[in-house]
Amino acid sequence: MVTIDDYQGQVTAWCPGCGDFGILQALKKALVDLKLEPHQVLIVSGIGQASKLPHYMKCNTFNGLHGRILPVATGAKIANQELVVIGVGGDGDNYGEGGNHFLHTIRRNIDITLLVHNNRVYGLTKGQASPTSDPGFISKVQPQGVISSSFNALSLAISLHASFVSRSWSGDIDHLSWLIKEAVQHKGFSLIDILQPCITFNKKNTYRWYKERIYKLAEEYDPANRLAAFKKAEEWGDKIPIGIFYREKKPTFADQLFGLKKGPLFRQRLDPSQVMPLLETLS
Amino acid sequence: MVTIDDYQGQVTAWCPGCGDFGILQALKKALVDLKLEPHQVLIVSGIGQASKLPHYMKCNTFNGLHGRILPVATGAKIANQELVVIGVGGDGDNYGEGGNHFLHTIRRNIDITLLVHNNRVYGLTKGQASPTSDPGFISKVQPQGVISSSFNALSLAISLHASFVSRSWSGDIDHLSWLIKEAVQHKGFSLIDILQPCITFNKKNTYRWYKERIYKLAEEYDPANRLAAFKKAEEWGDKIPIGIFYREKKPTFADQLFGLKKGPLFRQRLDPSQVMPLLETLS
Amino acid sequence: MSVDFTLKIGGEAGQGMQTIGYALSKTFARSGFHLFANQDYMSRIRGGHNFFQIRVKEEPVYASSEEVDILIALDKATVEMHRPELKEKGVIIFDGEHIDISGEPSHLLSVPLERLAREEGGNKLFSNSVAVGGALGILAYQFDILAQVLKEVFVKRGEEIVENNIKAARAGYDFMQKNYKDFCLSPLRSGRSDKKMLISGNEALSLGAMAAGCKFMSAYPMTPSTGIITYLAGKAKQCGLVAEQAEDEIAAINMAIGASFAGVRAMVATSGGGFSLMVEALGLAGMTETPLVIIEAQRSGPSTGLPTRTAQGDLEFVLHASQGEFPRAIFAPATVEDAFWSVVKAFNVAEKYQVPVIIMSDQHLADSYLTCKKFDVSKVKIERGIISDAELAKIKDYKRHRFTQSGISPRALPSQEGRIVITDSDEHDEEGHLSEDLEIANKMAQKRLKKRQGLASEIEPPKVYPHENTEIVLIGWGSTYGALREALDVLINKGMDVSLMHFQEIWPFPAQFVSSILSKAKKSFCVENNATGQLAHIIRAETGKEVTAKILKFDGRPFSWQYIIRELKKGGKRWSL
Amino acid sequence: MSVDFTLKIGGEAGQGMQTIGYALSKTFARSGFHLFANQDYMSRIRGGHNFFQIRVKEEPVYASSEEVDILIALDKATVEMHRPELKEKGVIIFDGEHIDISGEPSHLLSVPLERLAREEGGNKLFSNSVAVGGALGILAYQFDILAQVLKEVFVKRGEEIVENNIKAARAGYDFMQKNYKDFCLSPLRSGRSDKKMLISGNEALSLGAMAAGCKFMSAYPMTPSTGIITYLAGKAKQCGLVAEQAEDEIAAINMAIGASFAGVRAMVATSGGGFSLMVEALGLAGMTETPLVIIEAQRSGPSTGLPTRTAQGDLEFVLHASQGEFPRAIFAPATVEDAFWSVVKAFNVAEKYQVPVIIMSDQHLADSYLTCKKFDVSKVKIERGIISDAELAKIKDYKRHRFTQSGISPRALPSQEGRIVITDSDEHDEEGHLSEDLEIANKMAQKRLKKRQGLASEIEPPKVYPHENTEIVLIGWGSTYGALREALDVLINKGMDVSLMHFQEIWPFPAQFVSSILSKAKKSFCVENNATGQLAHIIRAETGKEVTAKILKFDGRPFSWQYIIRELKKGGKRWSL
Ligand SMILES: Cc1ncc(C[n+]2csc(CCOP(=O)(O)OP(=O)(O)O)c2C)c(N)n1
Ligand SMILES: Cc1ncc(C[n+]2csc(CCOP(=O)(O)OP(=O)(O)O)c2C)c(N)n1
Ligand code: SF4
Ligand code: SF4
Ligand SMILES: [Mg+2]
Ligand SMILES: [Mg+2]
Repeated sequence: MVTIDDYQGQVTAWCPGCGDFGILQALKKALVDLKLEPHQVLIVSGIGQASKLPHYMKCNTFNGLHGRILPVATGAKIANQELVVIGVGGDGDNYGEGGNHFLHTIRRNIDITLLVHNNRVYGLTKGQASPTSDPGFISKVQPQGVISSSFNALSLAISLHASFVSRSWSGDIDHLSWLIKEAVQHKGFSLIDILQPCITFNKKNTYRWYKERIYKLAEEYDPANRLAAFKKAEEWGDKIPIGIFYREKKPTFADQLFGLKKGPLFRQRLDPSQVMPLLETLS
Repeated sequence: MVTIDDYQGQVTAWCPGCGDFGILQALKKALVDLKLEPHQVLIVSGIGQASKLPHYMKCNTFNGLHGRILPVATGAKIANQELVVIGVGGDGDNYGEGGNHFLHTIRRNIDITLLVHNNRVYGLTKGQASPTSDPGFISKVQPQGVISSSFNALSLAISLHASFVSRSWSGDIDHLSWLIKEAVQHKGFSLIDILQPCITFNKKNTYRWYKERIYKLAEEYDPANRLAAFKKAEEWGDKIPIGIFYREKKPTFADQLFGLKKGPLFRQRLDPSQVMPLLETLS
Repeated sequence: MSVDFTLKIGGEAGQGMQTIGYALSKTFARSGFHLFANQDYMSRIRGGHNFFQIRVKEEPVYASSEEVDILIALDKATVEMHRPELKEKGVIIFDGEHIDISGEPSHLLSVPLERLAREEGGNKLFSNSVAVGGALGILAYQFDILAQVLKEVFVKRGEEIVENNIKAARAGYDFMQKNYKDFCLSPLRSGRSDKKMLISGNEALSLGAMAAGCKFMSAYPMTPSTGIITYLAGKAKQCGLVAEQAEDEIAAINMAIGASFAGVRAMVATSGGGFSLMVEALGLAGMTETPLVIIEAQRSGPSTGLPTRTAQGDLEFVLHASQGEFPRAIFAPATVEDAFWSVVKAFNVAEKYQVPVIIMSDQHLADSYLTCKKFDVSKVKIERGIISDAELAKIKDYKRHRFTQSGISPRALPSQEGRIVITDSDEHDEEGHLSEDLEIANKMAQKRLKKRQGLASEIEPPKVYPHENTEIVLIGWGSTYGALREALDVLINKGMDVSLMHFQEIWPFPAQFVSSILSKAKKSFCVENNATGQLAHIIRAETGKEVTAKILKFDGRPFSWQYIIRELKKGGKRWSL
Repeated sequence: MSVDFTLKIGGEAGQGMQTIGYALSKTFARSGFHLFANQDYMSRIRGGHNFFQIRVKEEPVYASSEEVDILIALDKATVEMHRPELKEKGVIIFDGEHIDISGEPSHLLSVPLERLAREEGGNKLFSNSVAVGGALGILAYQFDILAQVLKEVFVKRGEEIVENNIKAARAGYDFMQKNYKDFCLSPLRSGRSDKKMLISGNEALSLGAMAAGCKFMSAYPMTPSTGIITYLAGKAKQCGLVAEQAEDEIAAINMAIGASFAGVRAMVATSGGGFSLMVEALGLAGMTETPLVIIEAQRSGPSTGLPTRTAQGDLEFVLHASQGEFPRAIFAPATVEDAFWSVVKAFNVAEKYQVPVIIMSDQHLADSYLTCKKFDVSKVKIERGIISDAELAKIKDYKRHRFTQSGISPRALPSQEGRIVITDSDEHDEEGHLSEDLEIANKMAQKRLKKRQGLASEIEPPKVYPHENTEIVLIGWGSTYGALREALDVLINKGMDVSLMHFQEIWPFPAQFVSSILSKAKKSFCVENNATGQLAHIIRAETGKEVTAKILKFDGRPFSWQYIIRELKKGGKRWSL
């Protein structure tokens, strides 16, 4: 039986008190609850504080480039559908540098779970605004305060027909680990935008700030209604909802791919003679 | 008085009958109607059939890289706010290769008008699916048909709080040129997604196909309601609405930038002695 | 005299030159001739001026010629542009009812292409089939073979189209035989060569990938590399592979890296602009030691440049691309046959050394067709360099990036029970965890760079033809081989003491070999499709030796052997402005 | 004996070493000393091990030393790691109430840092000010200067913080004087140097850009270049410029190109990974002939590598980056003073020749502080190369890319009445319209490449110090200057016949000059912060000459002069594994 200890990783390099710890804990818990062994799981991360996470776990890890989590995860999942592939990274990683992949991975509905540690700031590079920083957020590079509007990943994902759109936060490990389990079990692309205090660089969106605002979507809330989901996703300010905003069953990318009909790619025997009939047609 | 002739450009290299011609005509008409002289206008384009457009006009032109229309346009507009800056390119340019810039330029609400020639295919590279191709669209690279969901630029833009979100089509020059005028006059980022038949590579979304489906948003339609706009933007199929889906007045990027308070950047005298007091602080 | 003639079909984009040029090529190929066909097309879909040029020869042929025997002019511009290329006895086939040509009429063969097309096929679209039939008519060659080829080429479009094309071609054939009997070249008899394939560079690269067991390919469309994903996507179902069009080139290469990490052979193909966007992830492959094959199909730059034209302008870029230092291999196939085998080898080298391998193609190679013997697929060996389950079971403490003598660490795949595989774009320890330790950083960098030695031992030195120890050495790389080879044969025939040193594998650089060849020659000329002489620059950096002169061309068009000889006579140039 | 001592502050990230290290540096700088301070930090925000090292000298100083006089250990790890660097008479200042140090106690100066901090400042956060005060105490140096500096450094955080810092520092100072009188080094008197600035590489680069009139800068944060956008953004309002954080590096460079096209001086700054993403648009600048300044701050690669450490691993990459061929210039400032002037020159060269100019910085240059004379801003000349309205009025038929003798075409800005400005990433005609014409393509490529000549004439050959014609030549480029210069002085003092040839401008390569220097020397050693010897490779490619040996270092840490001398004694290495 797999236990939390099986997922014990390296010594962390995060600031003591950082929200990242909660996410790490919730992820381990979810995987153990799902009875997944470390070798069955692949975490793909980028570069940033969040993206260091897989080193603090113990499972297959591809810690790639800043912003390129999703394409690596996509390639890995296509090659080996048997792996549970989880993307992990920051708001800069996924919504800044990696914005284009975010759009198009949603369109593919490939069976990957994406955890975005949304601390609304660039942590590792020391505190610049991120796409999710609030207008007015002041940093050394934004001394007059952010003047662009804030990136709402949830409404954007809903607008793109994402099949699983959710939010949690690092301060509620039970909720987050429940959500991760739902997301991993969902067949298709699952987004979990995780609100996370950065105690060092985001003095606005603190633990307390979130604590005062966050509430769970009501039991009655119906995550099957896209328009309602869009509306809900727009809610932000004094009250911040968490939970599954939208969920839809639809075929995944790999389900449909002709090229996978012969079975998982990585299990296929490589057979040069395959090309003989093709060469024939050239004569 | 500026006339259409002042905008006479090079010989076109488009396929006879292509929807691009209608867009070219509408754009020229709009600029003339707006009494803009060629030297007041800068068109920034990318690479693709659509992006060849500025050569068939006659005005300041930066024909840059595939996918990079918006950042070039952004830089140019920041440097010289007096220019009317118009981005022109294809659906591949703007929603494929350039997807990330699309997101973040909307967030900036910089005063640029973007014309997307949305032929729902990669024209110049000979017919591959684009992000806006319908699921099931068959091409040589997608012989099993597209399996990703189609990119709806309008709902995405609305989800990102774009301040001017609209659609027209190449088959209605009056509507399109009216819309371009509205967009250029709008202060902030304006998106015009222009449905355009590609007679060579998109045998599905033909002139006739559009003609049968397209209708104009009703007079009563209120473009100030975001939620309604989102709903409207989702309408697609037997009926396809065109017009201004969403419009909102809000400060533009340049309006707010501290760095522009001293006036347009390109008019400023370059003064090395500016740094003297700064050097002083280093002693 | 043995057969050697050139047929050129010119017209606007959209007139179907590619299709009929291919059909005609196939007809000759099937008839036992050697053949080289190249294409010149604009970056547009309709209009403008394109051509398809076929050189047919009894003896092996390597490149096109500047002189044309039969010019099929589908529009007037073709006549204007290419008339000067016509041989003394050359003929122009054109539609006199639509094109008005002045000048010496003796070689002007007016054929009512459109009329015959309408009469026989019911549509003027069949004009070019009429023209093709006409061309065959003037050669008095067997019509049956063409008919069969047309059938194969058009079969997907339905029986009627097939029939009409054949009828149209027949009409052209008959018209020619009837009206221009005197102009007929000496009737062509079948060539003597045994059965050949007719294959383009892009097809050969794609087939090489499939033969090597490439299971994942991702790309963003970009001329002249698009043909590769097109080919592979077409076979995906049949052969069980995935060819994915990515949202951009950055995604394409990162997907391929992900797929490779997860255990399949993966490849990307692009051109210079797309490769530019892949540069960061090239370093990722280097750092994470993930095998990867990249096809970089060069076109004329800088920037968007001439998107549909050929060049060899990216060599030094590819060699040094990405920040920091890590080993890589660079191949530059010289012919379509080479193209096939280079991909096969690239996958083996990539997996054996866990490095990126880059294959430099170009528009000229990608789009040209050549006849060649069927590839002997039984010779394809697949060496994966992945440790077996049995070996893995013996390792107690599996570490993906273990320090080893060769620099090659044991590569296991994720998902094997009891082992986990970790890697990182940051500098990392043997396990793959990120590390900032000075000692580890030093050792890990050395471990990676050590692989250069093994890699170097894999490299074939440049081929020297016909033999070493000549007074003059021509030097080339990649797709210029054909023109160089043709030039060489002419020069040798003229009694010159000259040889060709041609690179098909460029990096790690075979410095010693090259140095020794150059030491023996009195004069050396580096022939490159670029403006600065990049291979010459690398040769000097690696051997200290400077070539006597460079013969360069950078207008987007390939070399002809005639051009090379002309420039050689001028003494080449040290290109300086 | 004249003053030359080294003070090192070590501790965890987040302990404020940067701030107090800077305050201490400023104190010495203001006291008339020369000073060099460098930083070593990890890619994390809290914890781990960082240090800030200051070398103070009466004579000019160029680099840090391996030997430490005063080690301020804010944690135990610092003691463990850096004790071996301590000089015989060196001392360690540490908090004995919290850190337990064993071993020879004679140089262990335990100070109750935390307790004093709490007592005097009310918070243990002031511990490091106590330590700094203590360091000054042991030097028996004037406390007032430090007090003044602390005031300036903390003024933005409010009066109370200022006061508490000063009190804490005072307590440390007094404690030291009282308890460790005997350990006090010979009391420090003020240096003799006139007033100096204390400035870091990033500050110098930023100020250079501002002096040159850079009005637009865009970047995506990336160590070690982030300091530049941070600095400029801080001055945006005051100086009327825009510093925009882009969504990614591709956007950053394309924005800068757009801004430059529209008429302002524009710049980007990044590190290798970000530069990789900018490569495609580098070619765009080359093709559209849009002036652009790029600061490439190198860090240890490949890929993400060691994100906060130094390297010189990107030179050949930057030199050949982007498909196709176009002229560019590459500078590599050797010192902070150089950094300032290199940016000023870069803008002039970029605009005069309408090319991209790349400045190679690195973490060592970016983050190190050096004392130097105030820059004489009156010497800044701005040459824009934009044609004036008057000139423009004289041109009837304005063509942005007109063929000219020099290759430089008239650059007008969009928005001038009666003229339009057109350019294209495709090959284009003189007007700027896309063209596929063979002749035009050829001429336009030549026109662009012609600019190399003019560019070459702008390049300063490498500085040779102290004079030419020595038996041994050391060769270096960029930020290694300091260590090389210090090593050289030592070697010369020892009577060696040695000189230093140091590149601050690398491309176009001053081949003739370099060749002549190398011809005269018996032995040459190329010293580079990379694993393959990239400058040495370029030297050979450009001159055919091979250096005798390379002295390389690629563990992310800068050279020390001691390291260079040690390696030189070993004869350098032809680095092969
Ligand atoms: C191509 C590239 N650009 C920039 C960087 C520098 N960089 C490292 S982490 C980071 C942002 C971190 O922010 P985020 O992704 O939100 O993660 P966090 O540290 O906040 O968890 C940046 C810009 C990089 N590594 N690669
Ligand atoms: C970096 C890069 N990748 C790929 C290309 C090749 N390319 C040229 S145009 C084009 C797509 C054209 O489609 P779209 O933008 O929709 O324009 P259209 O031709 O349909 O008007 C592509 C992929 C390129 N020029 N640059
Ligand atoms: S900087 Fe912020 S996000 Fe990073 S570890 Fe510290 S608290 Fe967490
Ligand atoms: S290919 Fe399509 S989009 Fe391009 S010019 Fe032709 S019809 Fe228009
Ligand atoms: Mg973040
Ligand atoms: Mg399109």
